[in-house]
Amino acid sequence: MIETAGTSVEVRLPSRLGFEKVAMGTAASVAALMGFPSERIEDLKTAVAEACINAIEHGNQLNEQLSVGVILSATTDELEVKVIDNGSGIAKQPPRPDIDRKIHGEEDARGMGMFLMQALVDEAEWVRDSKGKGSYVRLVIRLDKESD
Amino acid sequence: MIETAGTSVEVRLPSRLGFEKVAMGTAASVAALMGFPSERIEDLKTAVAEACINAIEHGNQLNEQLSVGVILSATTDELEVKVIDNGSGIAKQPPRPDIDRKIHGEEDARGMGMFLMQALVDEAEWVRDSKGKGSYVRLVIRLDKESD
Amino acid sequence: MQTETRTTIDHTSTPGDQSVTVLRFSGDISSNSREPVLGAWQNVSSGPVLLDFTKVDYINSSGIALIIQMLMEADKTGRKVAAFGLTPHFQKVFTMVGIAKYAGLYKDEPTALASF
Amino acid sequence: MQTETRTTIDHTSTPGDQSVTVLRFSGDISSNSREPVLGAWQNVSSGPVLLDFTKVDYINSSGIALIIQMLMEADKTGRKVAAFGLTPHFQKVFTMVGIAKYAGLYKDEPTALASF
Ligand SMILES: Nc1ncnc2c1ncn2[C@@H]1O[C@H](COP(=O)(O)OP(=O)(O)O)[C@@H](O)[C@H]1O
Ligand SMILES: Nc1ncnc2c1ncn2[C@@H]1O[C@H](COP(=O)(O)OP(=O)(O)O)[C@@H](O)[C@H]1O
Repeated sequence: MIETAGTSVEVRLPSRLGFEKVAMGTAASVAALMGFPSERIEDLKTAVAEACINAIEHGNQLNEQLSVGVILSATTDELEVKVIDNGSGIAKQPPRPDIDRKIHGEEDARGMGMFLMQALVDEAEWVRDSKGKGSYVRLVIRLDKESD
Repeated sequence: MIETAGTSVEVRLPSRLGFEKVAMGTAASVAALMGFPSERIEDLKTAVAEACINAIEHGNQLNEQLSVGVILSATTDELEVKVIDNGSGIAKQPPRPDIDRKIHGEEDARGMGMFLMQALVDEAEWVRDSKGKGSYVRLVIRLDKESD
Repeated sequence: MQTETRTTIDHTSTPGDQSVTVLRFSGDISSNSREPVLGAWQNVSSGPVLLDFTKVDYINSSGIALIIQMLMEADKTGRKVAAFGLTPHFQKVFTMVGIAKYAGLYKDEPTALASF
Repeated sequence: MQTETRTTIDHTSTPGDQSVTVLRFSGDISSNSREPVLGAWQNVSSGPVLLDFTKVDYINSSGIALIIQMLMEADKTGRKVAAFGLTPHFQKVFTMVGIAKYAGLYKDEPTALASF
């Protein structure tokens, strides 16, 4: 195993839909280096993709002058991924998606990204911009934990 | 196809052997977005890995205070990858590896990284540090070109 | 890697000889897939519908929302829908968001066809 | 993804019944692989040697240099070496650096064994 504890990798992506896949590829490589099993890497990839899509779409509002930052920090037992945008963040958590309401047209078919992030990783926390440093979501997966 | 022309992705890696794989993962994802065929993506991955290993080992001399920068820039028909370190770069190209001399112990078994980069991508250029901005190798693969 | 979505429409039948329309997706299922997903639904004949995800590399939450919109249409007209070819990861994701409640998720085409 | 190199030593024979040592590598072949590559060579009995790369995910130029050092040992003692299980990409890379001149590269184990 390659020693990864204490290291951090940074990625900067353009605010264009599709580039979330680049963050997925980078996150998957870091998680593989740390020895995460493939199911956990799939969970992380989907969570990172959803975080980047929200940063591109809602945070940076598809403004290509702005970029999305992804910082991957490894400790001995966990990988933290911060996905940073230039928006003002989210005021409150959306309600948990309800498939029956969606199917019956009582709620928007969309609105599952944040739910999936929370469901797929061990920690998901949204932090609103303070002092113009950007808003971010912080995702954590732990090496000892099994896939949900 | 996702429109990638004019975009650039940046990665910053710690100067630790093994992290070249993270650059491979990122480069593979960008090349896939651009529509490169899988054989060309394999060529690029190996070239990027060798460039990062040299930046980590020779350029930054495994000093973990320093990081390796990777800038991936897409145009409509090519992907340019610059791998940047804090060293002073290479003074001259090493000779082309000669397998017979290697097998007979007449030259070092190592010394194939730069040769492989040149052989695998469409352009490979080494630029020495000027004004403390870092030395870099610039690799280019073109969308219209077949694998060598 | 193919990023655009392609949908091909096939026809097959259940073991009990009921005719079934199969929508075979390939590429990504994302916000760009509105036409290949919802447009394809317009061309589906009557009877049960099978969704083939075998050749899909990437599905995100916007793509899942399109699948849900397709299931809304199916629900309105009382059509049965089943899916196969999802990776274990995406079977889990589809189950998490509740899709499994409106479309059976099966490991392969024969198993899915036998469910109708 | 397994990053450390593992080597297991197997014994088999050619179609003509000559005994062959097989070194089966798995994981990465990189600068960390000195012991699993050159150490394994010390434990090889006489006769031809087969290198199995089927389970190798990643090979870099430092790892290739270790393979070359192994081939130096083989050359000194007049041992025949063949390899199989390389992806088309790494077959190309091994050919570019000249390894194919000192070790036949084959698509699978039977073809490689038949070459001795
Ligand atoms: N990075 C962000 N910046 C600003 N608002 C956000 C961000 N991420 C999410 N949101 C808000 O939260 C809502 C719910 O997000 P999500 O659950 O991912 O579903 P969707 O993106 O499909 O609406 C979004 O519609 C948006 O209003
Ligand atoms: N980024 C770099 N900074 C400084 N020197 C370098 C760099 N890349 C390569 N070199 C020099 O060029 C030589 C040849 O590199 P290479 O062909 O990759 O083989 P190897 O790394 O196995 O020696 C190295 O030994 C080193 O002296």
